[in-house]
Amino acid sequence: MSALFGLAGAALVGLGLYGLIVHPEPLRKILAFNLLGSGVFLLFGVIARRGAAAGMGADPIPQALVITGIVVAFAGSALAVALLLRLHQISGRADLGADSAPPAGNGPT
Amino acid sequence: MSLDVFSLLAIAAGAFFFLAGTVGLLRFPDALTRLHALTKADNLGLGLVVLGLLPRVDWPLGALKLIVIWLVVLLAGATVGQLIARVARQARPSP
Amino acid sequence: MADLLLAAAGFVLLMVALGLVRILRGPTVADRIMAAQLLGTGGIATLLLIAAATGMDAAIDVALALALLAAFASAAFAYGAADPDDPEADRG
Amino acid sequence: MTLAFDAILIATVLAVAGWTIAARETFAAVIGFVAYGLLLALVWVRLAAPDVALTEAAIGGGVTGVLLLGGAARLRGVVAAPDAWPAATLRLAAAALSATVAAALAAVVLLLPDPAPTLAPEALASLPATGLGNPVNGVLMAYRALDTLHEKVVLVLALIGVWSLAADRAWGGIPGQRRPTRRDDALVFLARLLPPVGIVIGVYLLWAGADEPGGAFQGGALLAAMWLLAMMAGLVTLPAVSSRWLRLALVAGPALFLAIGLAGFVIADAFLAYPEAWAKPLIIVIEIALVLSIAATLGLLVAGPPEQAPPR
Repeated sequence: MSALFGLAGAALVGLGLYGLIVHPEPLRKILAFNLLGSGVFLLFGVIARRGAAAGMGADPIPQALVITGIVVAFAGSALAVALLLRLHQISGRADLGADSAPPAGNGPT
Repeated sequence: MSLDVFSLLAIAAGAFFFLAGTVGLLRFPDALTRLHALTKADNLGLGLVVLGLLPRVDWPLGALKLIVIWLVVLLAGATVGQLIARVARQARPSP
Repeated sequence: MADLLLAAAGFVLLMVALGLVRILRGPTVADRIMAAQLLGTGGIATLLLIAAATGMDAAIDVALALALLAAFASAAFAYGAADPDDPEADRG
Repeated sequence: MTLAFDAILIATVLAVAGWTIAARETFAAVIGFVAYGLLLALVWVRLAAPDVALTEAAIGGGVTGVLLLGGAARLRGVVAAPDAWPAATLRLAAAALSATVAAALAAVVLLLPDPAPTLAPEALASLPATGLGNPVNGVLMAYRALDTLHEKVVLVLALIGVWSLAADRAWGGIPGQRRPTRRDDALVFLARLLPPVGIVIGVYLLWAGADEPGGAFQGGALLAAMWLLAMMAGLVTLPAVSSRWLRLALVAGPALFLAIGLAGFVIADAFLAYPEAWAKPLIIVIEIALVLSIAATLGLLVAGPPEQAPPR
């Protein structure tokens, strides 16, 4: 039964990875990265569920790992968004385009 | 036993309102009418589900939680409906 | 009884899923904002029905948190969407 | 019957996840992401992990959603040039790579032993030593206390990183832009209605976390969400980040955690060890301090770097 959720987790990792590689907008990359992360957490959750024992519905150790992971993923995302907004503020750009592109000195529109 | 029947009837009625809400979402022509379908029907549906589950949770804490959930959803839903309606009115089809 | 409750949960979830697909497609921003509102009612009903069907009381606490967060998210969406195109968006 | 339910749930989650990747507008994608986070709470409940469900709903859906939403609102109108999209061949290669990774993970899921090796009996056996009734919280606060402490430090470090992005003139100033305060009566009403309820529920989650699902993270994230709501409505203004009490609130939790951990050398046998009779009260004191610090840190991480000059 838990295998179904495991397969969903694997699919989410694939979806997130695709978005992370292909999307040109950094904000969408951050979003895709969070999607990828939640897929990984789901795999942990399936392993925890399969470790149900001693009257518990699931192994608490992977659950604790996932809770820590969710918080740290949020901290990383917050830093990434702040960096992106600062980049936009300074250069008027919000992409990670080629380095050869001249920095827009005239500021944003 | 009669409590079970009561629960089932209330929950079935609640499920019917969720059906009505979704049909409204799918069939109504614009955002304001869809909002109407969503906020009215689904709040009622949730209320009926809560009513049906009340005899099945432990008293008093579980029942209190259920009632708080419904009150929060009802009050917040009414307010959020206002906010969404304003967005719907001022922003016509999205860019 | 548990099976019937679970069936009801599945039915409500299906309704939520259909509504969600419809709403996310738009066409207006206002349609999309309703997604959180939809999960705030239908998602909670599903969760409560599962809690009753599986005897997992903790799911009621999750529903409680979900009620608050769905309202919070809807308000944040409306706040973000109503934002007029800030002319001074960059220089504060 | 459970199979049918799980199948509907998973299909919905995957459809919404696909939408957040495929949506053309960023704002729409972020809405999809929040819906996805709230749906994941249902998935975690099905995986018998209500603690994770609470965390995912509060942090994954709520707070991260508002963070991305703020970013999307600030970057409105900034659209990637069509030529910024990778060429079709590259996209195909990326799709193939992603599919391969997903397939490998799927194979791992199917091949791993079921039931899996578990530490649940050990966790349960050492639970009485902590005096707690919730095994997940027992693991977080005792067995893996060092990781939990690290995580708090990571949150503070991330906040320092965000603050360090401030422009020179806003150094030590007030986070976020000054918005013209359009008073929105409905929003103000909601911001007066919801936070009192939210604070009670946040404190309840912290309190119940000792014996039932919940705890400092979940309670703190709910409190942060309520704080952000009041900020949006203009009911509260943020303090300057140079404010002393603000900084005290930010470090109070981790500092107390560390102090009690160091005291463990003396009063128990090791770093972050609790003497048996005192374990539960100590853990609860730590959690109360942590919940305040977590709420403040999460809220400020969403608010972003200082952008208004400090009042002087």
